Amino acid sequence: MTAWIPLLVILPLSGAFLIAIFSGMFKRIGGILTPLFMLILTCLGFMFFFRETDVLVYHIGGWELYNGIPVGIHFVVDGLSVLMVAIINLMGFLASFYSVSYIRKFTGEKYYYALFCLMVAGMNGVVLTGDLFNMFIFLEIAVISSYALVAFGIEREELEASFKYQVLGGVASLVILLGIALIYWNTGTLNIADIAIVLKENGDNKLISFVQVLLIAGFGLKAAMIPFHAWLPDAHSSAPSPISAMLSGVLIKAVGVYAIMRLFFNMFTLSYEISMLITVIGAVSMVGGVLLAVGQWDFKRLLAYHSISQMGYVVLGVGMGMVILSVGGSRDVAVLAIAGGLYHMVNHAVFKGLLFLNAGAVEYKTGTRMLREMGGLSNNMPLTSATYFSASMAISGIPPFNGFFSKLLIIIAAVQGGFYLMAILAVVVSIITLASFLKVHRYAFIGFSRFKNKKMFGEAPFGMGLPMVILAVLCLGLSLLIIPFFRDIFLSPAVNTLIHTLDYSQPILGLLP
Amino acid sequence: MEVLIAIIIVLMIAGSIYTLHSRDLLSAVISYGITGFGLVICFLLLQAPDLAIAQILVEIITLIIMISVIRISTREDVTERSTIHIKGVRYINMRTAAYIVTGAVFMIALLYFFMDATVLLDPFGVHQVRMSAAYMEVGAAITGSANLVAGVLFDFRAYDTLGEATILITAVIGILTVLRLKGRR
Amino acid sequence: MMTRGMTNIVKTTTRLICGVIFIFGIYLVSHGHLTPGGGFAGGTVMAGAFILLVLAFGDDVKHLRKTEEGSSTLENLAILLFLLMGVAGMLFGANVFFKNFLEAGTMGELFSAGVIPFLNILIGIEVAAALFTVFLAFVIFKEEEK
Amino acid sequence: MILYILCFILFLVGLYGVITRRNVIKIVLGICIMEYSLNLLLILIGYVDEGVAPIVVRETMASKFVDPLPQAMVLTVIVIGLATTAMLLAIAIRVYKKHGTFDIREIKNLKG
Repeated sequence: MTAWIPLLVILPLSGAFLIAIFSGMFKRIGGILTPLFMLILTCLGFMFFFRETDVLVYHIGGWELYNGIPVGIHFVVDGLSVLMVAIINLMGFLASFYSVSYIRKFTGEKYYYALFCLMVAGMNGVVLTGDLFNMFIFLEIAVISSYALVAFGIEREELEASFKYQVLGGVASLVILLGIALIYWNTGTLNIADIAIVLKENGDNKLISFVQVLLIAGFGLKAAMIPFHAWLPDAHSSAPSPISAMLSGVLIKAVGVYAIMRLFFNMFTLSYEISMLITVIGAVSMVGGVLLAVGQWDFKRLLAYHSISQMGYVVLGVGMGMVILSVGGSRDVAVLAIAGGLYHMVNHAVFKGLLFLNAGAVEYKTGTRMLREMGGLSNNMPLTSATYFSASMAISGIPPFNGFFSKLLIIIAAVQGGFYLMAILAVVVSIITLASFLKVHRYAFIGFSRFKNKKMFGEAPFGMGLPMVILAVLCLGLSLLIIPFFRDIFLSPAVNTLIHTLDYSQPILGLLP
Repeated sequence: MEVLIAIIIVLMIAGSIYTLHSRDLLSAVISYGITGFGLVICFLLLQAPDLAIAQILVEIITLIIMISVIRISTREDVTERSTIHIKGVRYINMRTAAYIVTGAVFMIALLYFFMDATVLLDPFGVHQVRMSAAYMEVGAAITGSANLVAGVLFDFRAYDTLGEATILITAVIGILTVLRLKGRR
Repeated sequence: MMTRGMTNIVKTTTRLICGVIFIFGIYLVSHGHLTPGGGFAGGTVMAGAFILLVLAFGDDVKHLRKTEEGSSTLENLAILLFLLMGVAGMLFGANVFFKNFLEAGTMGELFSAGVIPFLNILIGIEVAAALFTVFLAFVIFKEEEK
Repeated sequence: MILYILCFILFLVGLYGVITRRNVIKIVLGICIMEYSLNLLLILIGYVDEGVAPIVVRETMASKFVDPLPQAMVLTVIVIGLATTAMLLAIAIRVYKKHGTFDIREIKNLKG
């Protein structure tokens, strides 16, 4: 199965190049090739859940160790990366399928599909690689294509949002690069597993704390945690809706939160101060995001602020796990916290992706994003309305839906770990979220129509409806992850990767127990 | 050697400060060239000829594109509303003063932390190799490439180079996207 | 009839040195594994030669657009071939992505170092076409907005 | 040590430009300056006293080479810098056409 790993990067890249070359001859090639490749990638991604050994290592270029030191670049597939790959490609498939209908309103389809493929390739590269500098490069591919996709409409608002995103993203990239340079200066290597070993030998010093702060700032900017969130609402609300779904659903996770988790658990030695910093950033994002979201009347902007808040839950869960591990607390509670964080990350990809697709369908049919101008859509667009209901219940944590279980895990872990304030905040934020989404429901979907032209809006086309239905079913279906049978296949390997911090290095450096 | 490079970096800093403060955009871009060409000389002095060639050419092409962008405009920098005039005397307004103080404190703090953090690392002219030991010892023999940088770029880390080329392509497609004439049908 | 481009002096000089610059670019690319330079630097030189031509002679938008499409396709083709060289490593020899599957040869000769010269050439073409496309995109945009 | 500190000061100058300037072009230049300083920092890290460029000419002593890995990294970073700069300039020219100015304060929606 190891031999299949490079395909996860090769396929989307070759898809992008093929679309760029042949779109002159065959106009429709982008709309056919992209969903097809994404479907293959999704199947590949899910195939890796059933891998033979826990960790698969692929030496690119066949470069084995030299004197016990890795010299080439490795693909590393473990529980966490395979979880990320599955989310990225599943969302990529649904969003690209949705795009086929949606993007007809725009010109330049070939650029759209090529950039879409490049973005997926970049994210797959980030989550698969075992090399720090390689991670930086693929991160750049993902974010540069997202800069262009945010500006895809080339109206005033889109251009400004993209410019702001580019400036902040550029600074973030350079801060990350400074961190990588300092790490290279200290350790002389770029392989994450090898760095972990060297740092453990060297012990704690001031440099590492400085680098950790730099990396939190850099990846925090990419993940839009609260002091660094300024670009997200503009960028995510200006992009075309399937792209918003990709950006909120997976991009900020793959290039932001995943990188933080991977580097801080598996590369650095856990320290109490840094873990506490991450937890506090998560809690502040969780509260701040929802407070900023309450006053919004733009549908997609409201959803964008909720992304900040929900990512706060993820970082809070993972951060609490880090704190508990670093002070040597109960391992079970740490497992619970981290599992809650990861579970919420998966759930957030599904329901936030669905919400953005709903917003896209509404915008596609009615031409507006302003909630005050809508009303009575549930009669005209029953499918959109029903799927929206499912997603909004999931994001607010109403019992049969998936959001409830992940939030419950985080809250239980917070109580057991002694973070009572965090537990209370999580509950309160959940209630405010519910209120905020009921507002959307009240203004957009029920009541009388406030549209200026009183014509009937039909349901969104089939190509847009099917992804929404699939995601709505997933909103319910992912609740099954709480059952031990499914949890052991999908979630537990990822949690184990993070909990056993130093086990990550062993298969890569050939130190098998 | 160390003194020479220090002088060049000081010149680069001066050039970049002038870049950021000049009133005319064209002279800003040209003094930005000082920074870039200073960097090229540093690369040559620090035994990186590959980079010197690449950097000087990239510098020129960037300047061409920048000047072509600036030529459509009036070339004047926007006015900074940093001062107010009361009875002929210029005062810096309070908000700007607050910004300057916070900014200065922030910068000095960053510099202090950087110095504090890196004081124990290898000084200039000493470098402990770990990953690149293999590149230097056996790289030429295994890859057959006399230029070790090419060996690293295209053999040991060819996957990185694929990513690098892809970034360039991504930017090109992005630029073609942004510079379309009409966005929506 | 408006004359395009710059004065005759510039045009003549360009005609003379453009070929030299281009050949220098090819030299840099093809000797990338022996001397300083390589795909990226050489590609930039080649792009510079083309940019010089467009700057000196100018052209009408329709023609420029056609050139842009051509160079855009070329750049994508080059990077696709680069990727295929990586995939070729998976098919021949040791079945590894980006394996250097050709003989290393004698160090110092032009045809040595396995796939490195070929990758260098592909990167050279890709970079030259990409930078030229970027330049053309800006020129065309400015022309069309007039 | 002084070189690294000067290098970091160059980084801070670029950061200062990005934060304080109001002109779109100047912000782009600030990002470029930051990137230059990082290129220089990487090369300074890899330099070895009396080292030679990493090109093998008839059995040079291996220990005399400067580190080739930072050079390969910097080559990549140069390309990334070129790509981001060109993207930013494309947006800048488009924004100029829409607003008739490079002033970022004219651009409305830029508040968090």
